[in-house]
Amino acid sequence: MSRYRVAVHIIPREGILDPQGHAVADALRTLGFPGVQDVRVGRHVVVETDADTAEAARTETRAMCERLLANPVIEDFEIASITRS
Amino acid sequence: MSRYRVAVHIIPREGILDPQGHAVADALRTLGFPGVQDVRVGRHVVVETDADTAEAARTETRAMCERLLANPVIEDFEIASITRS
Amino acid sequence: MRFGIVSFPGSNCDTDAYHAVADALGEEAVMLWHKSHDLAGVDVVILPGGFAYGDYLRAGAIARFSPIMREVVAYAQRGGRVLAICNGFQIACEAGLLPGAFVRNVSQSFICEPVPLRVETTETAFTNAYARGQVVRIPIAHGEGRYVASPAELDALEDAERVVFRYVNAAGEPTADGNPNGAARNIAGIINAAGNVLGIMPHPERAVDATVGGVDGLALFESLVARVAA
Amino acid sequence: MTTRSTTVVPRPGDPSITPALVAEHGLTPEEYARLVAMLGREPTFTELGIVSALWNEHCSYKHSRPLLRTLPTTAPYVLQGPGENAGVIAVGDGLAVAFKIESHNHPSAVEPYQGAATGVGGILRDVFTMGARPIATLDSLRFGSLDSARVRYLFAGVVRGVGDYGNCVGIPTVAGEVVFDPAYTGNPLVNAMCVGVMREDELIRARAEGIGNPIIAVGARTGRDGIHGASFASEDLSAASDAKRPRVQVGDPFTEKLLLEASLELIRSGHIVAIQDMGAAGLTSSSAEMAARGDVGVTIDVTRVPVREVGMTPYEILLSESQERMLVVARRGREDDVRAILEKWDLTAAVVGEVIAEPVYRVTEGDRVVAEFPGSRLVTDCPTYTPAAREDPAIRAARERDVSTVPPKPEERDPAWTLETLLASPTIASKAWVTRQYDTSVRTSTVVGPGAGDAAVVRLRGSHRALGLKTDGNGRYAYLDPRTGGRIAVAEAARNVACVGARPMAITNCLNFGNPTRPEVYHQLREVIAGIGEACRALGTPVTGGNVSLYNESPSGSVYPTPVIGMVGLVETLDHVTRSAFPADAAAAIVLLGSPTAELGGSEYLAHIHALVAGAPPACDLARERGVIDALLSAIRAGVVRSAHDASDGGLAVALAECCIGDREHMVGAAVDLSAWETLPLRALLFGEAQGRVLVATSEPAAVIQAARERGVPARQIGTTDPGGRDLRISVGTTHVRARLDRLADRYYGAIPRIMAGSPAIIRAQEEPTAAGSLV
Ligand SMILES: Nc1ncnc2c1ncn2[C@@H]1O[C@H](COP(=O)(O)OP(=O)(O)O)[C@@H](O)[C@H]1O
Ligand SMILES: [Mg+2]
Repeated sequence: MSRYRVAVHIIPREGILDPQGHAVADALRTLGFPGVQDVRVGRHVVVETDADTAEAARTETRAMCERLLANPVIEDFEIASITRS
Repeated sequence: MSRYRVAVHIIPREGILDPQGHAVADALRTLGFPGVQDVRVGRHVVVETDADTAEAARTETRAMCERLLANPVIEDFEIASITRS
Repeated sequence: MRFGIVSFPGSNCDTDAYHAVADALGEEAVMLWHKSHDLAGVDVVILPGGFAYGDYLRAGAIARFSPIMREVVAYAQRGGRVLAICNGFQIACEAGLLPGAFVRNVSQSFICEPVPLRVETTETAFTNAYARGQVVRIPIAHGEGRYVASPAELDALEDAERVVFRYVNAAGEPTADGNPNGAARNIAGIINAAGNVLGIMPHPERAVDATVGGVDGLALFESLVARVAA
Repeated sequence: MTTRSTTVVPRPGDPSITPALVAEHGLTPEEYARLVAMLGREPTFTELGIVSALWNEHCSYKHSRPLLRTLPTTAPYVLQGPGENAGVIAVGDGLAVAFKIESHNHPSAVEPYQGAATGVGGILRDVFTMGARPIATLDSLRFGSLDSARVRYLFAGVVRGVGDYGNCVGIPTVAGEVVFDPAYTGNPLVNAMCVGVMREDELIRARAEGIGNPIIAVGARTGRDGIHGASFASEDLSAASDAKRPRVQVGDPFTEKLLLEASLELIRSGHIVAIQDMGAAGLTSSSAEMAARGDVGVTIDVTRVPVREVGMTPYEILLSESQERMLVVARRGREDDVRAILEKWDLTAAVVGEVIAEPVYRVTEGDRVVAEFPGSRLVTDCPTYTPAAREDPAIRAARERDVSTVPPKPEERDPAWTLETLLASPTIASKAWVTRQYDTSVRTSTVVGPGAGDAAVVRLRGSHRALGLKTDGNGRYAYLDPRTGGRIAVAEAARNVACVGARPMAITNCLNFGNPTRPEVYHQLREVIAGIGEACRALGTPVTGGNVSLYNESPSGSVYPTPVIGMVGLVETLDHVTRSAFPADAAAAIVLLGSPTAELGGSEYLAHIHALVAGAPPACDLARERGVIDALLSAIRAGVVRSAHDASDGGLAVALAECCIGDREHMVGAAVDLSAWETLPLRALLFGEAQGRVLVATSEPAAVIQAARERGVPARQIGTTDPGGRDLRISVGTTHVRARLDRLADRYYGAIPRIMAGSPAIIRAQEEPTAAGSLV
């Protein structure tokens, strides 16, 4: 058993309204960042979990996303990184 | 000018309690992921912005974080990735 | 005496503050539009509760950049009095008028209920009409009301008697069970070092009429009137 | 956009019309034939989509309209009855009140948080598009048993969704109900009601008029959300609903708040003639309905609609259910004024069409006509159905069962045990866990909020008046006896409103039923509506609007037929406001208006203690109900009532306990003697749910009893309160029940928090791995 740190990105699904992202994009442009075209706001979840291998940690985390961390109705997720910790 | 997609992580600062992370960790263990040791929940912000170079995009995004996206009293930020889009 | 109440997009306690001042207190109240740069010569600015700009991203984060906030900050720096309530308190922290920040309530859920508060000091322009140690009942209504700051900042607040209101239990003690949102050191309200900006998480403007919510918030407004008149 | 003769040709790339496609759109072959006859040709894909949206149950009421027509809808003070976005009544002082209830059951079953949130958003828009400023919302919720993790997830998500939306917009959620019963396991009910206030002369209707007037889309951009959400709401819930997930809409309460302010400003400005929200079936239904009401033609160019995504087809733009959008008919030449108001609120406006003289409903994509229907027949030609009706023999048998012979459990030897157990039933227990998450005091007008009275009291600023507001409906009663269930829903709502000192004025109603093409369900629908009509006539409370939600079925069966009545009452002066807890300042006499009976059928006692849904629900004598209400209001006006609470779920003993512990910080003991009814079976006396009863605390019992007798209502003093006391004591002959208040309070206040403590909102269904969940 080793400990892994798995980082997950959970983002609003393509086509789903992202009011947060809109508000932030508007605010950034007003603040003097005219180049901003679009902003999406999601969640960055870091799970520390014990597993036999990195692959096992990935499989577990994927299951966590499917069952709890992401809301498949409106969100997509991706596993961004896995590191030994 | 090119368009860049910059991903930013905004994470609750060490020491600032993260009750949401705790709740998620508890929930995961209840759901049958006993290996879960710790969870932290932050924001994953993806900014699409026009800039001359990737470096310029990074500098701009850093400024966005400092001015708006992260509150230094409670949060740290890091630029996770920059890609041409 | 003239109170100015800022309306941000998403403010929803601005009219309540207006009625508290104009009807319950009987003083003049004017609304200040967020896009405006004119404070209309007011004696006190109220930053009201609500969800300015939806509170998307972080409560108060976007509102802080509203055009009127530039004027409010300058006004406060000149010593002008600012009463920042709930979302207004969050905005004031984001704008640097007050130290600290807010995170989600420990329960992770929005909480609305009247809570007992202890008045920790009456040596302010906002609390001189209360008695020191007085326990008052004022409603809270927030999801991100948990005040946090560094230990050093908290100590500095305490040392300078700048913690103005604290959440207490039924016996008037600032215990964990009397703390509805997990705020550091049961802090419900603080004042800036110069003594002209008060942030309070509960809603005194909802406690100015015996018919709806009691009158324990009225003395806060009366304190201001007394001070400005003096 | 001038009038021209047109030909409608299929749009390149659109699917061709096949019987399978027609069926997928929910049209029967007969309905399709009717459509072809109306057009005189085959429809295009876009036209099929439009008709499918407008002729589905949610928009057309095809299975309920003939029944709804039987409801009383008039009174001198009704300014707007059914047919508009909301009903409107005059309440004096030149003020008018707009109110409406609506269901969001199916979206909430799939995504509880967003489903409930967008339900609140939709009903707010229905009210402010009448010109009224929303002052309160109510929520009527039904879930399965909290023993199920999936149900706890739905419950927590719905409550958070209702709260977050209303809290952000700044409208207090002041009353409602939450019921738990296995009948709702697969299909929760989420009904939301909104109440708004305006001056009478500010009333505006959603009726397009004025040839050449521009039609303007306002608010959020149109995305691909919820396409065909309305027809989704008209289908049974099944595993297949999972695949429909992208239809879920996401709410943006911040934009709603801006839209609210901008709409009211627009209406007051005089620049517009009509406004309607783009709710179910979006642009299609809002434009077609406004045209039909005004009996004018309209033309809409979908390329002018601001969209959120590239490549949206006319079909998608027309049927999108993106939230926080409005359709406005402006006065010609005032387009810039309209735009200026919206800009002030950081919202956009785009002219998308025009009112035309030619009697057609036409949709173009630039120059190409993609849909065209003659006149308003699109709206008026929808067929209506009167299916066969037949009572389910199994239900009749359940009703006819003699429940008086159900053997008591051994623990029931101490009725205090039964009382404590009933108080911990989630249906009866305190809902503070729910209402604490709602902003109940914003707008500083909530005189009586959740839990403090039998209904909410919200004051009307600038007047001494206030509104008494409540939703009610008992699905178990309606299941066992639909006619009686319909009557009781109205009677109980009226009684509750009277208990806070308000005269019942008018109702809105939400009818939550199963699949109406099943004769058993249609029978229930017909009988419930008949019962509602009878009660409304007897109590003088016309129906000003409502909503019908059918197909509330899942693989585990149909929900109980559940009528939810949203009652609006008028408190003539704030002095009349009455709460439900016994007063703590001085002892008072306890008077019971009405009288107990031997009835036990359909009770919470049987359901919760014996897991039994059987027996005839209590009879509802409407003349008696009216007498009780009149007597109570006359005593309140005379100033002799200190508190009032009706006896409903759980019966007299539960009602007494609730009066004792209703103000948790000032609990009040009581000593009660019910020996006058010693001959009744003890459990029926204590826990039976006989209708038409109110517990009144008074310093002048004789005056209260007199007020009742004058109206033929039995009344009797049954005991006194004891402000220093720690018990509720009930004597019946030689039986003495003693219940400790602290134990009662612990059960009552602790039940739901204890259940939910182990189950944070983020925990999603364990037994259903495919179910959705959300974080935060
Ligand atoms: N149960 C009912 N009783 C009386 N009127 C009803 C009922 N259901 C719907 N109506 C009326 O039918 C009209 C159409 O309602 P509805 O389709 O729910 O509005 P919306 O288009 O906003 O969904 C409304 O005026 C409504 O009040
Ligand atoms: Mg509507």
